[in-house]
Amino acid sequence: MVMNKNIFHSALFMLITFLGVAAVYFMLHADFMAAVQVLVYGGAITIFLVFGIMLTIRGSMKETNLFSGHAALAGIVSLALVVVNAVMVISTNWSVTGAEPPEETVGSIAELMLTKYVVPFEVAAILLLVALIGAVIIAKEVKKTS
Amino acid sequence: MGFPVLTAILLAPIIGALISVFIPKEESKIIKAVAGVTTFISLALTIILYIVYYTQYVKTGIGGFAFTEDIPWVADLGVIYSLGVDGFSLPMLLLTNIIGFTSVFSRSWSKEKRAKEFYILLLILITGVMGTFIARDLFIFFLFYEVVVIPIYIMVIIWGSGSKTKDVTKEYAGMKLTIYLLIGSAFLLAAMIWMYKEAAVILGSPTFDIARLATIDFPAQFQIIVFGMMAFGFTCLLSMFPFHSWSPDGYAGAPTAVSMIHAGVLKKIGGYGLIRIGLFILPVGAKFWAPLIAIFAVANVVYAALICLAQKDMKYVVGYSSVSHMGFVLIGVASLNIIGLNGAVANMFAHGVMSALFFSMVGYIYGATKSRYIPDLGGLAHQMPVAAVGFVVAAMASAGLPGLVSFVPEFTTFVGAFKEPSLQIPALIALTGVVLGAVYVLRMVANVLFGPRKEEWDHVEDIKGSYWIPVVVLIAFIVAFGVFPSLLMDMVNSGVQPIAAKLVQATTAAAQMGGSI
Amino acid sequence: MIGLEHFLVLSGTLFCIGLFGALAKRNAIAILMGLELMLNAVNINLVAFARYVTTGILTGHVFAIFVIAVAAAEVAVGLALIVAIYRDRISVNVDDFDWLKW
Amino acid sequence: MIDFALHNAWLIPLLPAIAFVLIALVLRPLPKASAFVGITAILISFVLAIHVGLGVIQAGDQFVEHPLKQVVTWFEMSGLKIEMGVQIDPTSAMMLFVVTLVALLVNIYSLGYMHGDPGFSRFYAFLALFAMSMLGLVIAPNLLQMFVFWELVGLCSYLLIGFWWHKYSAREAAKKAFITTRTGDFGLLLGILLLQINFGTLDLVALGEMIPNFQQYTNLTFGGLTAIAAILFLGPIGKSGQFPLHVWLPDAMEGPTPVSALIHAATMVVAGVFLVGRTLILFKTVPGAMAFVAFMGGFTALFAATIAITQTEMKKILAYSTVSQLGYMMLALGAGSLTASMFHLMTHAFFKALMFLGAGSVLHAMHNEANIWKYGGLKKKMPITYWTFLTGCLAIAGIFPFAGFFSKDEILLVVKEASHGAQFGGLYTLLFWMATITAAMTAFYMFRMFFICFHGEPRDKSFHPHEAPFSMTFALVVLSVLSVFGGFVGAPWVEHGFGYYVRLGEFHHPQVDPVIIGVSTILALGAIFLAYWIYGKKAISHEALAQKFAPLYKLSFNKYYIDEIYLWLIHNILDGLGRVLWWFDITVVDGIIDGVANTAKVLGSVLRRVQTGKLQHYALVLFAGVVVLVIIMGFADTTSASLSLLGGVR
Repeated sequence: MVMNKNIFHSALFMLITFLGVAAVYFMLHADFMAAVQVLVYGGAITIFLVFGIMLTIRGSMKETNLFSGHAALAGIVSLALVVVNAVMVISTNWSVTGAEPPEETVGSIAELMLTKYVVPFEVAAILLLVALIGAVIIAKEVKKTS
Repeated sequence: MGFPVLTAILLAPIIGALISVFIPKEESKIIKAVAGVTTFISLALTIILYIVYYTQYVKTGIGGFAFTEDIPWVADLGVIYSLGVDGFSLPMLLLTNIIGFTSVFSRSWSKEKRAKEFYILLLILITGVMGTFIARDLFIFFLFYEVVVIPIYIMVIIWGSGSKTKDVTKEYAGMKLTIYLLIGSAFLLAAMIWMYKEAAVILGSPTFDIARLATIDFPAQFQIIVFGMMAFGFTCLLSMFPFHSWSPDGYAGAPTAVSMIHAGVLKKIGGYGLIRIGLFILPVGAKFWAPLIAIFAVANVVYAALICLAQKDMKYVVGYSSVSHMGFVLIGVASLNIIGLNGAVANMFAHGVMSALFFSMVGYIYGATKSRYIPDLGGLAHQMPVAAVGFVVAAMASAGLPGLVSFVPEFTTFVGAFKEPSLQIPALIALTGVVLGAVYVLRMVANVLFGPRKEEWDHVEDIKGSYWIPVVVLIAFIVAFGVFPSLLMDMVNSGVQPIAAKLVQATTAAAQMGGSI
Repeated sequence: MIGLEHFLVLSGTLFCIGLFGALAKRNAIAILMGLELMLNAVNINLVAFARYVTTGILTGHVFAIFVIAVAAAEVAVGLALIVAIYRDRISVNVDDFDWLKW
Repeated sequence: MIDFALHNAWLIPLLPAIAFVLIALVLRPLPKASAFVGITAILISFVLAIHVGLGVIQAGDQFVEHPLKQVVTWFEMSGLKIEMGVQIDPTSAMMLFVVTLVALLVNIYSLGYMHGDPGFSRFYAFLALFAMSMLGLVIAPNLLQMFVFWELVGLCSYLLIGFWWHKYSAREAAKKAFITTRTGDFGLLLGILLLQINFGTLDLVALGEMIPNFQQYTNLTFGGLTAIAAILFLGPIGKSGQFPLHVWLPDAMEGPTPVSALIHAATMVVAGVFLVGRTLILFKTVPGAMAFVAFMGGFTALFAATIAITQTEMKKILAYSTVSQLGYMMLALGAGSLTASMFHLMTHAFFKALMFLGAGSVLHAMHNEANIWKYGGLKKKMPITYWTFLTGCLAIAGIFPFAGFFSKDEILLVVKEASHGAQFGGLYTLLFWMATITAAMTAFYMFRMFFICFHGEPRDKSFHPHEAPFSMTFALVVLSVLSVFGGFVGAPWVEHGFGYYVRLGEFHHPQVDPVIIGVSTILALGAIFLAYWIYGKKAISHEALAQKFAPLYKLSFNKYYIDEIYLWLIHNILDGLGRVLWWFDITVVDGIIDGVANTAKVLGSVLRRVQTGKLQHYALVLFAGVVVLVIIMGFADTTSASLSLLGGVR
């Protein structure tokens, strides 16, 4: 995805990645998470991004997603981070419980969200609202005042 | 414990600032009145404290800290919101409040614009300075000290002014002043933290309490290094040669009120810290550095006084003269005996009141004529006789005239200095500053106030209205403490006694150790 | 058997891919995409820990959901910004933007 | 009453102080009330002072050794205790009398002289302040109090010389006076400090007991004490206008004439003499310092007299005459005689104040025309001034039986006695002859002025001089009477005269030395006759004389160019040093500071290139930093346990 030079293709590849992540959630017995992932990322965010692409890029989609001059450096740093991370993850002795995961998660999540995390939940709602309004205001055409 | 009077004194200006926030900025008169009233409350409370302490603690010989307030603040670090006054900090507190109150009514011709912000910053500044003098906790001391720096910078670069005789802009002056203060405080901070760390190891629990720190006998080597850092920080603030050059520029650039506060009290934080923290906690270090301080002090006195002779800008004359006067303070400090220290502390007070009056009058004349260039002025006593009286009193106090506040402190300082055989030659040289001081001050007085009438200044008005307040209040204090010096000296003596005792004790201990420092 | 380590390495790798995209791309939208990938990687981490370390306690899931919510908000604001900048500069190329320099 | 006055002598300086405060704060807009308050205060002080004097006389010589002292602590700390108070002994009682008397007369005189001046109230305020300071000085029981009031009289002198501050010359003269005396005060303060350090006290009585046996109390050497005395003497040199710091006194004549009479003739300038008198025991202990004082005095007396001969302004002549007479008093002290010095101080106060006030009367009549060559024939127009002035001139010339005769002869006598002493005998012999010559010169220049002013025909017809009002002539007459009879208190035939009270050590009855009397009288009469010959009868042209001795005349007329030398020194050396140091401050001290700042600036301008302003660069560096930190913490350093990611969960 990141290597592609056509930004639209990149966006499509990203959708696939998101769906892949959803699959990972299934593997982790997180069915609700998988559903949210598909809905939010696979649906909303991808659409958003495509919208953004459509709004900003006119004409040919070729050569729209190029690397900048410091791509090599970025590559080295990223790769180094992969390696470091992998080494650490592997060399760490994780205290894994052997227990089986619960079959159904939606209920528990709902309970947590509306009891223990109700304040963050509401704050997140407000955040979304604020973000929405903010986005509208920022993106709105600025009237030129003489 | 009763009524937390020190906190009340501290809070009064802050409340004034808060009230001012809600007053429309067009109402500059009301804002000024609020600032005046709140600083007056502080002043009145301080005077009451002074009298109570004088009668109940000084005269009875009890001494020590009184009106203390201790509220643990950051318990893990050992930081305590710990206030208190003794015979040393009370004169300084009084000084701050006298000058704070009068500076509200000072005149600087640029102050009228943005009066609201000006007074708010001024009130914050006053609070910060007061806090440093009544803090008994090193951390609180430093905190208040940092509070002071920022308003000063803003006030200089917004309401300041450039000079005609030296190519200096107010931005340069403000920047120089601020950077100097910050460099000094950086060294202080480092010294403070190091000391704190050492003390935590020795005591077993962390503390910033000055009195507790003073009970520790730090190793000599440590004392020498830390005192050196501390002395650098504090003497920067005290404008010791060769770290003085911010002071004349800064005063020349600053608006009148800031010059008054800065020359009057802010500088004194340097001397205060040097004695209360440096000498008290690190006597052996002080012993080590005292000769060097003495030499620089002499340079201060004579060098700055000679430079004064060459000045044509009123504020530079007063600025350099304050550098010169700080030399007397430093000599007193360097003498390290009780008489010299008394002299140094009293000198700080005396110079504060006197230079505040001086700057107030210079600022008034500058505000009225829009000029501080001495050759432009002349014969101003025709147009402004009251200002002339104030100016002459300030000049005479600056020249150390007996009967005014600065004579007894200077005399005491020199008695203390001459007591130390090693200081006799420096003190002798510094004594010439007394003559030079008279020369430059009288020259300025003659050239600004006296002589034939100049038509071009016929439009200026004499002091009237609230501008009377600085003249009356400051002259009253200058004369009162000059005629009855024991009001000041007894107080100072009771405050300095423990510090001097500590010095003596450290010296004898060092002598018993074989005199090897 | 797929264990915790595998998921962690996977998420780490995904994070670094996203990072690479965010660091190396010129197109602002591509950078935004990279950021999304990084957030996804974090979510995987959270869920994986919820599965293996604190089995039965779904705090990790809740957290991930919050992350998703914030990510959605972020994308919305980010895109709005990009559109606004684009209107101003007719460019989405971050090499053209050096406003962090005064 | 006498008892009350003796025990409440502190009222004497306090009353003028109250008057000062009242006038300054309340009565300033009311000139009449100001004058009334000022005069009343000093009048009461005068009455008290007389009673103090009577009390001292009644007590016989009891107060000579054991002065009556009342002190309060001014401030104290461990190792330093300074008191303020009153010390009554014959010397201070005499000074109290002289000061209050002259001050009272000058206050009355000023009613007429300053009439209509816009600063009338201010003038009375300053006079009151001065009276307070001077009285505080003479009753001081210790040196610091003396110094305090010493400085305050200096301040008053400054304020009153510069009373007409709108005049350029007055403002400069005031400044010069203050700074010059300040230069001397440097020495005085230093001397006081050294005494305090070495003896631990500044109390005059205590010092008087300790100093003769100073080796017991201090580890001072003989030379050390001599040095202290010499340094201390710098103060009197400045205050009493001794060479080389005499330059301010003639310029001080810029002040109103009553001020010149009060401050610069009768009282303040003698403060230096008084101070040396008070500390005479110190000088007596070290003969070297004593000889120094005597020499400075004798030299100044002669030196100033040579200048006075050629001056053309009445007040300038009187000023130089004052310098010369002060030199006389110093000489007497240097010869070891408090009595002679104080006696001359007193008579001098009478006749010199008289002459100044007479000069003021003339100036008043001549609308402040200062040049005596414009005067002439004033005898007819101003008879009272004329006759009173004549008594003053005769007194200063030392003609029997005027006051100056007794005091001057006593000085000559003690100097002659000193020349028989073991040490410095030759010096005192020289000084004796110098003093004798000075006496003759004094008679000459006084009568020169006298004849030019009052005799002959009016030279400038545009003036219409008239006699002064009563308030002024009253003072003249009183002082004139004192100038005539004031000397009798110390006359040799009085059993317990002046010297019985005012003395240091044993009482020596004044002797009559016919040789000295004869020589001095003959010389004085001869000088008067010469003056008459030249200026009264004009038998010899004074212009021809000036031509003949042109170089000497010029040297004397230009006051030996000392003012010019000082000006040159101040403008070139002192100011030059100031300018050089300022340059140093701006370029070097500031330069280093600015250099440091500029280094930071240059470094910054290099380092700012790192700040590309591009977010990606920053993020790149950030993550590179993360990698590096993780490697360091996680792999290199295993000791920092809490931060080590590797050991984290274990």
